Amino acid sequence: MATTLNIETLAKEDALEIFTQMLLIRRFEEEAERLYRRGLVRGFLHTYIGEEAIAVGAIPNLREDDYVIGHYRDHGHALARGVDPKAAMAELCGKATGCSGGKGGSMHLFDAEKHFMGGHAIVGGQLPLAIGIALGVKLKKLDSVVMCFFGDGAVNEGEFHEAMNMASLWKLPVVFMLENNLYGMGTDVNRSRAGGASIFGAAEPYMIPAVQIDGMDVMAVRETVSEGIAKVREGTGPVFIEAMAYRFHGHSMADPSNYRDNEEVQENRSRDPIDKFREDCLEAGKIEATDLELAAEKVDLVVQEAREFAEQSPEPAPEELYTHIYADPEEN
Amino acid sequence: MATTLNIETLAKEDALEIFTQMLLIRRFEEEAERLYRRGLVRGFLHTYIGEEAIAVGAIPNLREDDYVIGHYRDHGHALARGVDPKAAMAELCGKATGCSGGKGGSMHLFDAEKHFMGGHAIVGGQLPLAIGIALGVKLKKLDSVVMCFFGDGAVNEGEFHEAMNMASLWKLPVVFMLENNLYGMGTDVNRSRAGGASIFGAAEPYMIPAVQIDGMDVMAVRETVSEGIAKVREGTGPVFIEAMAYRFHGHSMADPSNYRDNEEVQENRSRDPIDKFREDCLEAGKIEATDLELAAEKVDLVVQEAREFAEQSPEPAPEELYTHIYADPEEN
Amino acid sequence: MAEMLLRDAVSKALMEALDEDERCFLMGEDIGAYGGAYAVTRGFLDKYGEERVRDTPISESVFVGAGVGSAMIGMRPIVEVMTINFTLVAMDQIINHAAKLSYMSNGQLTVPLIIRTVTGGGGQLAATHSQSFENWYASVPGLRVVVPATPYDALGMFRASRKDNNPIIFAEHALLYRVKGEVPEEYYEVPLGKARIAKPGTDVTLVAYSGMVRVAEEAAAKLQEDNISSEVIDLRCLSPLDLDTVIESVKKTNRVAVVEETWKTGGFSGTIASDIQEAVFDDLDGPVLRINGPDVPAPYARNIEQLMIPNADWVVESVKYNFGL
Amino acid sequence: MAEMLLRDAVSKALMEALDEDERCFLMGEDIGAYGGAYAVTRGFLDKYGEERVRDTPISESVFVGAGVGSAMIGMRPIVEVMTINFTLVAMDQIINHAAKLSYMSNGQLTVPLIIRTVTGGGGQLAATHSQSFENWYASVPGLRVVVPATPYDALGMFRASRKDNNPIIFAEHALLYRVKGEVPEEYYEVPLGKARIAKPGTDVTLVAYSGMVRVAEEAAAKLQEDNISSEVIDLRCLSPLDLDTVIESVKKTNRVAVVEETWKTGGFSGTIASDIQEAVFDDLDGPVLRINGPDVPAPYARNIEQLMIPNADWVVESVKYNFGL
Ligand SMILES: Cc1ncc(C[n+]2csc(CCOP(=O)(O)OP(=O)(O)O)c2C)c(N)n1
Ligand SMILES: Cc1ncc(C[n+]2csc(CCOP(=O)(O)OP(=O)(O)O)c2C)c(N)n1
Ligand SMILES: [Mg+2]
Ligand SMILES: [Mg+2]
Repeated sequence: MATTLNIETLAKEDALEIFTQMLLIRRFEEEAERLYRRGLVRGFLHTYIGEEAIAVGAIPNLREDDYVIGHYRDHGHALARGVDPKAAMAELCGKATGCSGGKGGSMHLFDAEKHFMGGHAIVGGQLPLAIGIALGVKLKKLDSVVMCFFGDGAVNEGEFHEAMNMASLWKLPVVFMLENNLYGMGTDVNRSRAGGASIFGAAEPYMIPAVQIDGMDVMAVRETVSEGIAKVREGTGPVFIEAMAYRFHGHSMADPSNYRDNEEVQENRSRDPIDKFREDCLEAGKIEATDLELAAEKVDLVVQEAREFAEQSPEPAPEELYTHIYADPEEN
Repeated sequence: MATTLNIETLAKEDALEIFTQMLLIRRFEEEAERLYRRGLVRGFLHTYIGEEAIAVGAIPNLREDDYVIGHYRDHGHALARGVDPKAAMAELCGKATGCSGGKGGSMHLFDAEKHFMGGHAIVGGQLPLAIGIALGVKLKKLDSVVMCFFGDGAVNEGEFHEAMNMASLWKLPVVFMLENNLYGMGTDVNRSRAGGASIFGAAEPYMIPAVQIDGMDVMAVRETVSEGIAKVREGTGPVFIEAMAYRFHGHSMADPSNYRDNEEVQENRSRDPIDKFREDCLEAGKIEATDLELAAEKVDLVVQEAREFAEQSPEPAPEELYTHIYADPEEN
Repeated sequence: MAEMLLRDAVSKALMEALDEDERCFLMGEDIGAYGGAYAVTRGFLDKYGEERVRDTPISESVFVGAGVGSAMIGMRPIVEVMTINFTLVAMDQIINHAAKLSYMSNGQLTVPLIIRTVTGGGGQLAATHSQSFENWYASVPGLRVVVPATPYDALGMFRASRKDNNPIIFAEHALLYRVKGEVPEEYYEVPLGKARIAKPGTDVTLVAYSGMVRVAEEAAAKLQEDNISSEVIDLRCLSPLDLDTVIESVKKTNRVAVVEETWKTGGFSGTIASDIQEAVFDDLDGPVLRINGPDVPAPYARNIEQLMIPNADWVVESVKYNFGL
Repeated sequence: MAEMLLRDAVSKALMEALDEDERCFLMGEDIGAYGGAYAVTRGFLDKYGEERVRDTPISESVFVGAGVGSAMIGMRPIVEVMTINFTLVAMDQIINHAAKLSYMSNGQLTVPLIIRTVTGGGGQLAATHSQSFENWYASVPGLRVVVPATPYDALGMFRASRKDNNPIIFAEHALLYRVKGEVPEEYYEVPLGKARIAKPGTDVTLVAYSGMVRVAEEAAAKLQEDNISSEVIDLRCLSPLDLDTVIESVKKTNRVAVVEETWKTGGFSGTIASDIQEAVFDDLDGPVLRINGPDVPAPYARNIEQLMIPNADWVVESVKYNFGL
């Protein structure tokens, strides 16, 4: 209901934008999966399919001078932050035009200009970095906010604990965005966490305000996160938001996917965040079906262009192997 | 009051034993400080002076087949576990007769036979080991208990979090004994922990039963810990006990001790756990002053013997540098 | 004699451990329900149950430490760290605890722990996921480092590792899992610390381990086309290190190159090369060569990633050029 | 020209950083209220306040990572890890994050971070507290490793480090803090990657760094008594490594020994020795010597601890014996 209410107050352009962004992420990744099967994308590829409502509900609430950082399941975060789909797709294909010059790949997307501070592939490793960015913001006396994404599995790394403590102790401007998709690879959160599947209560001993939301409901995410950001921007310290989600596909393309039963997967797929939002919008009379079709066509075009761009882009020149290991001396 | 009541039901020999053990630790360490000043003990020397009631209240509740493991502030734990004062003092002096053959020093006392699994000098490092010992106990289907000591500073290491989670998740027989002496080196716990000086609440998200006690009251420690051990022995998982304490001396002999004000130190010294227990005993008519004097004389003798033994013992032979780097092959 | 994938040889070794020794158990991320990130433990959970095939939280430090702790009281844990890159978050437990306890306790404690992990690059996993730290671990007194290159050795050295009483880093190269090799049906062991002459030869010695053994063998075949006879030595273990076999070979060939995947600077090739020239300087016709990956983080893009992994042509050229062959 | 303790030279360098650059701040355990475990930052908290002299919880991983993160957005953090032994719990942040971000982002990000830490043994702190991992860090592309041996260099290289834009391990040897040396009052810098000829000589080259420079100098003095003239080279940095200066020297002396405190197996001496013999094999009168600590964990007892730290007599004997001098 909160959702429907919200949709009613939403501007039509905003609704379309939300729909478009979620669909873009979905189609982008479906294309990436095809490219993976064709051997153009390699290494590990982790898709965000099923979790799009989190990135799209959360990230557009940020200002340009805010920061986003997350883990290797980063296509959704990158695209929602405005990273060029062409550059992202080229990165997945290991091309020189990629947003990390072809050096990072799917797990390590970067766009410093967009303040997209990376996908990071060591579980939990982005948390200390987020603390540091927030500390830098604070020392510079800015009012930027750092949004840090991480998974339920990452909660069990020691760095989670250290980061929560420090963020709170030093009142750092961090929005901890936990994407709880109930599994870390093949491990059910109930088999990895003493406290069970619901995690946000873990924030309490650190005195960090925490809340749990339905991460498949983009409007719920949008509302909660925008409140969270506002609170953090006041300078009183971090907030913790647990978005409950489910990834529809395997952990990565290499996943044998034999640890979840089909019923569970189907049940969750039936709550597809994009379908849900589409239906809510139509029901609320917010958008016409034709608007949505038009938007979908545009998305297809963007993805097609991204693919073509990626395919046609050159590989990194051999000498690129040796560039940017160290910073250019002039930059000080 | 609980204390006084308790003392009344205590057998006289037990009271004498408790007093003797606490005093032994005190006098042992005072002697160690003298030896340090004389240059016989070197490296880092961390004394337990002021915290004796914790080790003495806690450890004697254990059975022989239980395990004790802790950090570098380990003389109290070792002696309360029955490690020979001679061997301990010889270790502090780097002698071949030391309980670690002179290789470990003050921070790394070991006595495997007594199931004293070591002082460990990397902050937090003993926590995973304790988990492992407890896991081994469980897999062997024994009902031993592992008592693990650590400080308030160690709580901020990631390993604390990982260990708490795993102990609870796997229902491991661990008694987490937090010695909260309010400082990690020179850092006030309030400046290192978002949750403030009182820590036991941190156990809640892990679903570990936790309690806070006055670590300067040996009877309180004894009572709570013996209950905790009984609970853990049932096989339902760990317990967490926070013993509030204060170290009377510096963090180590190298401590400039300029971060605590004198009033605070004096205030805490006035609650000396040994004095308190002595007075309570006398008040309850449990022991005569002459008993205590006799006990003190015995303690002095033991410490003197330990010192003489340490002084007279030989250094490790040069070839000892190369022994026990690897296990003897036969041991499998 | 059956042909077997290296992956299957490791699986077999693990099953033997669980079947034969009740003190053994496995512990690691996704080794159970998921079946192992590299499918080595597929089916194990069903067969051996949750007590002995323990899926852990993503908490490397505590589960490695838990391995150490259980070993301290006589269990024989086999811990899997999904890749060697992730051992960095457990490094303190490995270096400051597992490796030190026997010494610091003056032999009162031992740590019979096997840490299995996956090493190496070449899979387009980029800089954080393509490293090899066996050389670092091999420098730590108290640890053993086992680096099999064949299915035969993987099984044989795992058996020997189980009989050892020390903490062992057992590093399996990701790209070797699908390599096939002969594995006898009858029981055998491969002792730790005995290098293997993978191919005898007379003109030049190529020393390698893990993924680079195949590269050296391939190079040897190519060199043979030019009538250059190489002796290929597979070190098998970095600790204990069998220098004698290397030295014997060099005395005969008078020329030697060490081939290693990881960065040249700080590589183990430096230790081996230095050891060789110290031992048999006067037998050398020229400097000991080190053929290592260059000092760069691994990039994702295939074309440039390939430039950082030593290959046969590279070895051939380097050997010919430097030794004037 | 004033005499100054190395400790005071570092203090001075840190004060300059805080005075001159508002992007600089210090962060670490007990650097504030306690005054620094080695008293380097005594008085800093009062002078600069809590914002810029930040006592941290005992959470090495997050405060090192916080240094990295703040550097990513243009701060110039100076992080202290109390000793290099404790960097093991922060190693992932150093190796997989600090060192990789520039490369993986293709230069979009830089990490101008100085990690100060205390290295070395000899203080009877036993196996967990007496290690030196500079060699490991020096092998990681993306990191710099600075290892001053004198007060002059500590100040001069710290100044240069502040101008560098890369993550730097700045390792101060615990036993050098009380060493005195000349430090000019006028401003100077010591560039990173330029070795220093600590003493010129003609018969043998002794290469050393950090705590071992004094040992090499002492050995040189003793060798001189027997009319053996040694050239002592202080590497100053392990990364970037100034091999040229070493090579030039060896071309002249034809004999060289590398003196290093840490374990011989896997030591950086292996890299240097191998580099030398590869570069100037024909100029060598004999093998490149490595004089390292033996492969043992550090014991506590003084008498045996001393046996594991290379000293001047040991260097003298080894040089005479091996080079027949
Ligand atoms: C330190 C570390 N350990 C293990 C891994 C391997 N790994 C990659 S993703 C992953 C699961 C993470 O799960 P979660 O945090 O829930 O994120 P999700 O993939 O579900 O989004 C694991 C174990 C890693 N990359 N880093
Ligand atoms: C990983 C690590 N970091 C830092 C240190 C240095 N250090 C030794 S003791 C100590 C303080 C620990 O405080 P606490 O846990 O409260 O124990 P206490 O000394 O008060 O008993 C520190 C920072 C260390 N030994 N290991
Ligand atoms: Mg997850
Ligand atoms: Mg404390």
